[in-house]
Amino acid sequence: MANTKTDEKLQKIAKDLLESGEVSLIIGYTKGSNSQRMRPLFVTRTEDADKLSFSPNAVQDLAVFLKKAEVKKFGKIGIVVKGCDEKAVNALIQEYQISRDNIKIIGVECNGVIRQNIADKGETNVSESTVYDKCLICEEHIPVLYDFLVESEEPKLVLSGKVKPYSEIARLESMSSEEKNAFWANEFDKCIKCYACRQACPLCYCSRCIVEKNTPQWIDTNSEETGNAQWNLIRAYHLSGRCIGCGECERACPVNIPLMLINEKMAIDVYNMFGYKSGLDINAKPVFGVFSENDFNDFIK
Amino acid sequence: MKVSEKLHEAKSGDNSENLSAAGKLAYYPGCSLKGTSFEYEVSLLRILEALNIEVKEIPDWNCCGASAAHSINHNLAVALPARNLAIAENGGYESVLAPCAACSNRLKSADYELKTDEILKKKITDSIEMPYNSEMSINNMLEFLIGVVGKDKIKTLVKKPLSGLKVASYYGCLLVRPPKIMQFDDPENPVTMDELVAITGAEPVDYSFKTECCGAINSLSKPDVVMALTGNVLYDIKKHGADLVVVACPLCHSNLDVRQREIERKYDEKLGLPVLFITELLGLSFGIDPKDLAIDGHMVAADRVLKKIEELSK
Amino acid sequence: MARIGVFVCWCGSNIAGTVDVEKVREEAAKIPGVVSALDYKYMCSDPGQNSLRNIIKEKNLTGIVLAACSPHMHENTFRKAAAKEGLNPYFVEIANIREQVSWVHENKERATAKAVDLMKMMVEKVKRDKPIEDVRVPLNKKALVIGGGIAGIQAALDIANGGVEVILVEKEPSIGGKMIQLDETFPTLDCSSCIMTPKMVEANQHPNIKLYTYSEVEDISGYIGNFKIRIKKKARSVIEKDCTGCGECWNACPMHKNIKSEFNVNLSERTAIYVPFPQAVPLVPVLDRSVCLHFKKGGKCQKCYDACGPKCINFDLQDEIIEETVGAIVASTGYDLMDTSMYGEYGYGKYKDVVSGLQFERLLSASGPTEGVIKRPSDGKTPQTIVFVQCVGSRDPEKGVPYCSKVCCMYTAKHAKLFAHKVHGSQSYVFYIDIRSTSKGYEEFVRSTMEQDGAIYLRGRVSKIYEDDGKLIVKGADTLSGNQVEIAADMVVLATGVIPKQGSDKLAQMLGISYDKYGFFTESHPKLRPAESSTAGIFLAGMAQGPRDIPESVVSGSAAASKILGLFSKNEYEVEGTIANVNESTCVACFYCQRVCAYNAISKKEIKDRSGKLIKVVANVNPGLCTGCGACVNACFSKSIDVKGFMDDQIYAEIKALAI
Amino acid sequence: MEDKDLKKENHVDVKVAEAGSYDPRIIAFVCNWCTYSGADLAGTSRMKYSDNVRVIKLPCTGRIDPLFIVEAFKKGAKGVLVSGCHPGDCHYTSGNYHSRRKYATFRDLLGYFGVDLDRVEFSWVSASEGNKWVSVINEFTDKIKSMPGKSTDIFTKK
Repeated sequence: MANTKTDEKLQKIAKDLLESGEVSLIIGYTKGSNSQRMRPLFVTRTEDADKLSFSPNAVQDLAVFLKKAEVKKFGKIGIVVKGCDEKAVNALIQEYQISRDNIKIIGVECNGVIRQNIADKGETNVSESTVYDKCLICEEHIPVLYDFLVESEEPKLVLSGKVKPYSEIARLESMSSEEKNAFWANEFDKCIKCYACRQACPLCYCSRCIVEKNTPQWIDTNSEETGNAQWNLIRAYHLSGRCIGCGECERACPVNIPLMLINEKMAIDVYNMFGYKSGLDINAKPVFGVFSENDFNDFIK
Repeated sequence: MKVSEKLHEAKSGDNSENLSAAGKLAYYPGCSLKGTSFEYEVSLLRILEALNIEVKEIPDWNCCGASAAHSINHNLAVALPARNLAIAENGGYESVLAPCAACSNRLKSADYELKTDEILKKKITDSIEMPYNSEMSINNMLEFLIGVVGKDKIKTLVKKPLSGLKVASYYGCLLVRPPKIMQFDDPENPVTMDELVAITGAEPVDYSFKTECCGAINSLSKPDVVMALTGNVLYDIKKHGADLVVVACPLCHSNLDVRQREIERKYDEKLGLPVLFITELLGLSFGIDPKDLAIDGHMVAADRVLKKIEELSK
Repeated sequence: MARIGVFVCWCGSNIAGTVDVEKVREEAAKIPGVVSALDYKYMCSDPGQNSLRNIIKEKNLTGIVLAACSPHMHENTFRKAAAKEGLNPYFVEIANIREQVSWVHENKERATAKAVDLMKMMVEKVKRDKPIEDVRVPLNKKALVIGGGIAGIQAALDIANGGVEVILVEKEPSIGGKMIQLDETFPTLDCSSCIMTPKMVEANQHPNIKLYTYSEVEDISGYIGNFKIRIKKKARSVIEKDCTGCGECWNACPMHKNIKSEFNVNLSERTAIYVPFPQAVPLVPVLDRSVCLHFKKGGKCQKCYDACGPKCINFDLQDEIIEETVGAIVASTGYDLMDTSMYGEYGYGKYKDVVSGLQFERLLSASGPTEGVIKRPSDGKTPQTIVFVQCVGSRDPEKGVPYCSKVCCMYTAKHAKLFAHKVHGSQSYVFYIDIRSTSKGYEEFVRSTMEQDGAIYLRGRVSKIYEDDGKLIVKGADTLSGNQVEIAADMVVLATGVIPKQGSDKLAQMLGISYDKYGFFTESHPKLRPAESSTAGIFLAGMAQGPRDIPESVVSGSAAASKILGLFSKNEYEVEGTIANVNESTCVACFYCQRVCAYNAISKKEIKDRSGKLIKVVANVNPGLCTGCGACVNACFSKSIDVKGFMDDQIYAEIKALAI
Repeated sequence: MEDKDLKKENHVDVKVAEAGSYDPRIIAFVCNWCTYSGADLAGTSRMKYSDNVRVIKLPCTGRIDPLFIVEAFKKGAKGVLVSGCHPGDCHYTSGNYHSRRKYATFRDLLGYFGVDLDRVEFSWVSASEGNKWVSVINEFTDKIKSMPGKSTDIFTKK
């Protein structure tokens, strides 16, 4: 397939960056084995920059690679990010996992990415019924922070309001404790403790995960009902106020647990209680690194 | 509880830009500007024309509730202005101009209460049968001129500087108080009107009773009190050598202007201070014909002042 | 293998009356690892303690649990006893079966069951106890005092007289603080400079005090016993050691208009090269480069240089950085007076004759701009009527601050008194809310201002001040008579409230000490540790802590000094060993621990290989600062930090012991 | 005063009826400086309260990890209490503020997962509030006892 203007711009930026030695690695997308898929590409040589591409099939959050030792060793890195993914970069900077000086952010304007399961079936249209829920609530079609910006050639996403993003959350909230319990017990029952959710998350960067700590073993490792619930609880808790909503955990889950219903619910709660949204400002203090004397107090006797 | 709604922050409009975008500025005249203070509206519309700013009168507007409602029925006092605001907001306007100090005070107070009290908001929006989200900026005349139009823009239109004229600004109570709600200028020592006076080329006169009560609400019930209070203001202005007074409030205007003859008789001391609206003064400095500004509509004739302006400009 | 001893105390019938102590003992004996279980009437008695010690020896115990009274009662007693037998004192755990069982429950069976549970929890905890050594921190016996007002000077002198070296840092060109600006001091009316200048001179000449004026503390790191400080000595443009303070330079300076004197609170003007006041210590001028012609006009003017005999003016002097290491710090940065611009109705800044209390102080002072003759700023006339307004900013939550500034009632009374003494036949009026005059001789002082000096006190607020025919008309309420009053005054003095020195919050952040919402430094405990900050080794003095008068400032300076001398009387500082500990192999350096640490106890540590190449960055706990609160443990996602004495696996074991 | 007396009486009733009835385990995680001392004060004042509670002492509310709550449920507790110093009183200046923020969020998450939030209680009890400790424990115990059916959660085996 021919290069689009977007692709050309990306390739030019990448070439310049590599040639000038400003970065020694660029993480981006390239066309996948079939036309409806994009896969990650690691470019270290200028001649490979021509393979870079971007399309509404560029679903993956590439920021996840920034936590890998194999990537870190390159030092100065360039990365191609959509608005949602870029927030992960910001959060990583906020949490000292990468330094702003060591990263060149190549932001791409994105008007939504097509849900992979329907793209695989041949869907090519970007519309409110084909994109992920996260795209419907996206406020960062243009990344909040970038060194280079590649504008989109795609039309703006039109929202009629007919498709309600994350509508399940409201339904769950209205349930009784028993019903919620049953809903999640049923979901977590499927969990096979493969930890793909963790591996796919750009912000799960601990070198030893809490679940791997065995003195004491707070979270049961075998895949049974109570341990599964604990794992999913602690994963969500550790991401509360941090999750940037890229949705990679849910996409990675082989048994389709609706993890974004948890992440998104926590994002809403944290915003309502503390007015904080994750990943918008590299200079902001993370919400659980600070407190206010006037914090929400109603639940305490 | 819609997620998308929750996560979308209210986007605050920057009103200093895009003035030319017609239809963004709603205009709430209130009763005074259509009646006893018609000079205010006439002069206002003339200077807006000169400034090339279009405002749209809020369709089917109703009483702001100033004179009586707020002392009788709290819900009514909020609902009346809320209805006007809701019409404007739902009509897509981003800001409201309420030239009358009492109107702007009522609109802002209602907006403030609706912003801070969810339960009241529910009650009121139910009763006016319209949603209201407190997303507009509400401006009194001075806020509008300084904040929305901007001093620089006004300066460019001053064709006939009023240099040599000494002008006292009288703020009264409602423009800047209560400070928590008005959020505008220093409540005890306001200066914005003086700044506007300075732009016209006239000399602002400092005096001691800028924010002292004119007696306003007692106008009909206790005229003696009003005369004493308004008298204090007028004689202090006179003592500081002003040629005229400017105001931005119809009620201030009527007390200072209409009662002036009575006060002169009661205290047996001449005043002869024409009382103009700030819009009229600006209009004069723009070189607009006094007649077009309805300056002949006041009780204390401004002839002497107009003559002085003519002489000074020669 | 754990060898635990359990000792169940009867506490006479206090425990044994409600708890079946024998049953508790029997249950203890069944727990794996418990090699000895005993009950005894009074474990805390000498025979009780002796049997405990004997069994530790006899059974070679690795840990003991006492099922007894609250750990707040006797934990230390038993720890000491255990330590005498060579057992680490932290291997002693207490199951609180008195205050939290026998005294609060009635059903013996159920109380016994609860006591057994608590005992089991502690057995599981003690099994996992790790030896804890108290931390000993070496002390650099040198102190830093920040701020050279009366509190700081007093602290510095006391420390220095105790034989310890002190570094005294002052931001202004001279030490003396606010006190040296005052005229006479209440309630004795002794002249402030007469009692202050000798102290300033003494501080300057003391062999143990190193004085840095016109200097600021730029950075502080480290912890108790070992604070590294960087002081920026701003370029004075005058070589201090050569200057004789003769004054030729400032007499020659052509810039003597429109530079307001800070010392005289804008009531007079000063030159570009100047000493703030004639008794300045050190008596060495400062060249204010922001207004000096030499610096503004490209080096042409050098009149001061020409006039200087010893040629000690050097325009090329640069800021100097001084690095020091100290063991303890006194923060005594003092206060500012509140800006009164929010009181538009009082016209401060608009009417020249509305002045602040500190300005009036300068008008009273013999060394002030009017040489002690009270003259009003507008026309230089001596006022006959002065209105004093108290609580301008203080006790006003709407516009100012809710707290009382404490000194205004007294200094206003002093002002009214001195006014009566200096201008015979004059009249003063004082508007007040309440009169607060609670120290020795204070109430009598205020009384005499009213009764002998004829000041008229009006209980009420002033609503407006305006000018009319050269008079200031003060409108206010006299709430005692219920009347509105209007006073035509020649001058108005506003008793402006006290706020922390500007920038004190930044200093507090640098020091890692806590401060309240106004910016006043917070005591470690408001009653029992009033001289200590929340951070070990940093002490507080003077108005930086909150409003207080001169005697209180002096006391607090001395208190801080005595704390430091006490600290320095030993060679090492001992910290409880129950502090946080980082697992460096799993730490990923997200530094949430650092964000939540209230004590600045966590820093970054670089781990390098032998060739010096950086391998990783990890969190590092400073044992001198850590208090063992454990907030960091909670903040750590990977549980790579733990706090000794309350380790994660111990708590897990405690919960597990309660499993049903 | 009358109110308190009434409560006492009620409490005695519960005790009389307790044989064979629902006897839930309650675990309280408390800070050393305020709540633990407050509980001690209740003891030295010989106040009486429900004996279902087991107290685990920690240095500060800042140290009380949400994991403890889950673990307590796993080990069969029917109610969990977290208690520490009132805002502004923290012995370590801000531990309780940090934990308040975390618990506000964690609590939401628990509720969302179907844990009846009546089973997790948070309180500020100072060292001088022996009486508050007593009422917090009694009221919480009564509440837990009144809801035997609602005590399931996804952290314990069914």
